[in-house]
Amino acid sequence: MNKNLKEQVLRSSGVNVLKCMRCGKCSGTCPSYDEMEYHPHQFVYMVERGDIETLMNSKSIYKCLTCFACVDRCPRNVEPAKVVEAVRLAAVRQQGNNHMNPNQIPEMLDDDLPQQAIVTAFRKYIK
Amino acid sequence: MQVKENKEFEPLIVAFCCNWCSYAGADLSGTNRLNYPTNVKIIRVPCSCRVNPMFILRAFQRGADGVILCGCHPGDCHYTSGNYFTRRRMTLLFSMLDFLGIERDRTRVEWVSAAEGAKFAATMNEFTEAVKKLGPNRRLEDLRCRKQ
Amino acid sequence: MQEAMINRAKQLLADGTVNRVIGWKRGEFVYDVTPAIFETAEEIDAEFVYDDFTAANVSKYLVKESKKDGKILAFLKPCDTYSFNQLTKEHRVVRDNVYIIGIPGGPKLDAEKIKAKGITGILGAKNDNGTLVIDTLYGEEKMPYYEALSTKCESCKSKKHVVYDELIGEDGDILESNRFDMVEKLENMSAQERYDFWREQLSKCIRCNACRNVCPACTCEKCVFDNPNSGVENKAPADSFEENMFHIIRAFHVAGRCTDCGECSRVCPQNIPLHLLNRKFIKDINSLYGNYQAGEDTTSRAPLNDYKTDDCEASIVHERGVE
Amino acid sequence: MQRIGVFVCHCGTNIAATVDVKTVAETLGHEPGVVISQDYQYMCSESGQNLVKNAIKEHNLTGVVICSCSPRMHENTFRKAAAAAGLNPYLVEIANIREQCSWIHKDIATATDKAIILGKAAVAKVHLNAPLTAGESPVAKRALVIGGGIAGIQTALDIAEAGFDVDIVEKQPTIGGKMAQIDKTFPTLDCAACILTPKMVEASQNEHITIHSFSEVTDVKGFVGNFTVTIKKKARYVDETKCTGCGLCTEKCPMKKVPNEFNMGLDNRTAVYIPFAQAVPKVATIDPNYCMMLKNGKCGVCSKVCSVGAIDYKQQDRFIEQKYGAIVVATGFNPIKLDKYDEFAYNQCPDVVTSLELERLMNAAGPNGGTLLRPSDKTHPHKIVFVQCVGSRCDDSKGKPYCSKICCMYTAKHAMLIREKYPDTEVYVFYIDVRTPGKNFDEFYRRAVEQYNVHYIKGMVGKVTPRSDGKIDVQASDLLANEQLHIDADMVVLAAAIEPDKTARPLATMLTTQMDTNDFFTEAHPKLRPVESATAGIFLSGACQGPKDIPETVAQASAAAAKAIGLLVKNSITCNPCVAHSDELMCNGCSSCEKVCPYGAITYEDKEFRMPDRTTAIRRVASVNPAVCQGCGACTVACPSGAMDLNGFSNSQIMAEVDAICK
Repeated sequence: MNKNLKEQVLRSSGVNVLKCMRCGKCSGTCPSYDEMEYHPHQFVYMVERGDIETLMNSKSIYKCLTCFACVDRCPRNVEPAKVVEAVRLAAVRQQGNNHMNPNQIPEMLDDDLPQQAIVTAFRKYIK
Repeated sequence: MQVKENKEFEPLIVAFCCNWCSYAGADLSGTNRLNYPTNVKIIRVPCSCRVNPMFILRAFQRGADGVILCGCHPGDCHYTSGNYFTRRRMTLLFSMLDFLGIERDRTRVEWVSAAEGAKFAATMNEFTEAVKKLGPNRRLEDLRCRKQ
Repeated sequence: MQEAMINRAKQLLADGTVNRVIGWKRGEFVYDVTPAIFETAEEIDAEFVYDDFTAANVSKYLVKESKKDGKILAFLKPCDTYSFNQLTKEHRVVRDNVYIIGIPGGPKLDAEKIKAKGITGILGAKNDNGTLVIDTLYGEEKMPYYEALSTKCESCKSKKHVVYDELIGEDGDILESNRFDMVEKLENMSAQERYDFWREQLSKCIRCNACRNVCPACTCEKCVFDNPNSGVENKAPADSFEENMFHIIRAFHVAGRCTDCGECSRVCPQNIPLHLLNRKFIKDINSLYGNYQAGEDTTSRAPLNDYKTDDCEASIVHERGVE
Repeated sequence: MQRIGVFVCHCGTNIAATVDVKTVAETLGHEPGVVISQDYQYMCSESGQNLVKNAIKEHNLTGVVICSCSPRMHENTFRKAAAAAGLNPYLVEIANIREQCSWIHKDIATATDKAIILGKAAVAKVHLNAPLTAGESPVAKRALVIGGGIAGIQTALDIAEAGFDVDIVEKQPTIGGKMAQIDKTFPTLDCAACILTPKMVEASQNEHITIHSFSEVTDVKGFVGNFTVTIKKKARYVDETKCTGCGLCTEKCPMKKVPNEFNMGLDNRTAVYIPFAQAVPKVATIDPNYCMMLKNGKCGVCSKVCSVGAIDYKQQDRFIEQKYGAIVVATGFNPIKLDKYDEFAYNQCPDVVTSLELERLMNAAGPNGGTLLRPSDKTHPHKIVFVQCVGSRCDDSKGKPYCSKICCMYTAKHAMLIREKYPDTEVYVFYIDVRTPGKNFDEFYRRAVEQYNVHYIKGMVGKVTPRSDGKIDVQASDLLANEQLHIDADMVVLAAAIEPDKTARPLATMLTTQMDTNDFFTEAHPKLRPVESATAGIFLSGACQGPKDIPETVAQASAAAAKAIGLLVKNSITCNPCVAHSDELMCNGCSSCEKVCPYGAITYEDKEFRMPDRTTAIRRVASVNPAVCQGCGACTVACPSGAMDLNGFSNSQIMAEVDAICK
């Protein structure tokens, strides 16, 4: 468990993970659930336990669409998406391999993809 | 040469609390162990409407740095209407003190219910901070009553 | 006017409607006009005065006088009728024991203001189209009329009599007055400026109690400042705070009851503008709780003995205006 | 010369851990007038009280200061102890050094300083305390029960049983409340109507009970033992005394499309109606929002068919005033509105229902005659999903912060009943926790799982989507299997949170009782006085005080009744002696005090006085009726001369406290 990382994630997300009552509504509502190795409720719980590195190394952080369905529906206002974003941010701030590099992009493009999505993807997936 | 100890100014705050809501609210913040500064000293009154403007002036005269009056929320007065009278009296009194150039932040009315222990503590923290910023009450203090 | 008043007073004494008359008589100087009680036509003929120096409000005297045997005749100026009505409302005067004749009021002259011009030995004064012509021991003097007006008359609120049994002269109207201008000016100053203003004014107080003694709203059986159990008793100011305390408490005590008759400032030997404190309360009451004129009637609830469930919170003081 | 005793309590370590009690006792011992100052482990214990009693006798004390917990806790205890030792109980003052000192401060030095100052303030006050004698006031031998659900009925029956008259005020046309709408009760599965309706009938036939149905309390004046209550009897346009409840009008009424609130709007009723067959009183009521005669003067069928001439279109609201000694609040609960929870599609799909709607759907007297059918197409549902904690246990911004307590059990009941009656129906229950504390409760839940094969899934439904084929897609998480599920359900049942009735808040204002932030009435003490409000003479029964199931409600109803009876049997009660009094010599007779008195306790009289100059004068002076005055003190501030003062909280006492604190 990495205390500094936990501290950083809590601070940058502004989320109080202790408010979670573990109902799993976030995971019940998540549209990317099946894509994810760790699901929204697990994000919250693992951050509470300080198990951040596992999350940072998981592809799950890039699967969150930031649709905020979990934020909207969480009965306790825990805001799991913000936790996911914070973990992603922690990963971005680290040095190391990018999650995606520009060379990979052309093959992912198709005519239907809005430009906005490409820009967003870059912002989100730069590492 | 003697170096004076640079002590932080600790204001003296007098809080009048009505027996039914705010005093119980203060008790609740105690029960829940919600901290607020020792600067706050509570005087119990049956209803906020028992507080005569003279008591407030008296406190300032004797060197209080801030006076806060807490009562039931409007509509919830144990005696039906007491806090409505309080509201008018204190509005006019505070307005007059302001008119005389007394710092506004030394006086306050706050409605705290018996269930609002957290609000009581938060209010007292905030009020103490505000009074601390103003520094000691000089404009209303009677120098003969100055602490030794 | 004085003539008509004397004649009517003598008539009412003669037909037994009243057995006393409260009016005014001259003091040592012409401009020293003080309230007086007359019991006979002779006394009236000899001493009764009503002129431009007759400013005193006689309502307060009626608290005691109206409780004596028989009816008393009182001449009330418009502003005095408000005080009388307020006293009736508070059960302080017995309305039935007073026969009220409404008389036209001011503007009255302030001898102090004339003397301030270096004019002494005053024997009389007359308004001649905006110029005050003053007859003195040393000959005739002149000064602008408006500069000699009593402060309380400068911003007259009403020429209407709110209570009377009969009138001498015409009844007037409630006026648009600028009486809150100075209050507003102070409100727009910074807190430090206001503090300095009042420090300077109130530090002049010598605690002569004239303001209290003349105030028609201050009719308590025992004044809190004289009551050793009240916790605020004091006879003389011993500390800067006490002047504050005395005047704040006094203003608060009459808040919602003060008719703004201006007597407090008129009688203050130190010329402290005490009426501004009362007007501040009146202005606040008007703006926060709706217009209210104490003494206008005898039935309405005083603003401090009343409430609305949606009254503003006291924090309004913190939210508005200049810090 | 005053002889004051100071007693400082350790309260175990509650006080002693943060306040140096020895120093407090020693310092206060030097205060003027203090002749004895001691500290003790537990002042409120018998030996602690004996310490006080002995000191009073030994030192002939004239005043006692106890530095301990809040006066709201033990002021009475110490007053009684003082009285037992022969000291007037009102010569005791409490300095609150626990709730308002040791519990909120951490630093021993500053906490001790504060405790000393609080103690000094109490000593300064007690110097000026005067012995007070409590007066007595009579008790009206009649109780009012507000709310006619099972709580109100039980309370009324128990009070009537003791021989006191009791009135029930119910805002609906019939008593019975929520329990009348329920089909079966857990954990015994007996029929709710079978146990409730006999009680309703008993209430209507009891000579001591008067039922004011279709009525509301509009005004409450007075105080314990002596309340004056105004009850509005709303116009029902039917003469209650004539109507026989034959129901002919309801059959003939042409306006048949009125949503039936008794069946949660799942079917319709007529404009003139009797809520249900066992209604008490069984009297028709005309709904003015739908009655064509009342709306535009065209119809009058009910009046024509009524053989006893009970219909009265001109009926007006009536107001009755009645005196009561005690008032019991039993205003109950409602399920919350689900408009906020779009994800459950409650407003989009008729087959998504609340649990209370399901009760009606399954009830033999319900819209489908007891056959469970989907509201949309009246087909038999084969797959039903129950969602728990809808709006309960939420952050304040999202719903109710509390557990609604009854949902776990009624859901188990529903699941079981459905599986019992329709074994071909699959039942899924999504739960966060299953909470079953209660006699035979967990056994009941286990039966649902083990015997009836109800699928309990730990997880929460995230989204409910009605599909065009009539099925409902339920997307949920299964936390134990760590997967997301999609269930194509036929019906979804939402366990909506319960909240206090909306009428409770204005009622609390009228009664001057306190409520918590959720609008549940606050009890006088959460553990020791659970059925009394902090306002004397007002008692709490049922779910108005917090979520409760039927057995708990009935238990509390009887407890509230016992408390009310305890009050009603007294011929008089001791008044609070801390009342206002006027110094006649200083009174101006100005009527300011009378204007602000909320109880009308102040009157004026003309009295003859000998004046200092040896004359006599008649003066108008105020006098306070001590039996009516409740001691708020509003008059003391309104009084310009300071003639009005308050016993126990006099001007000089409060100023002495101010001085002691500011010194």
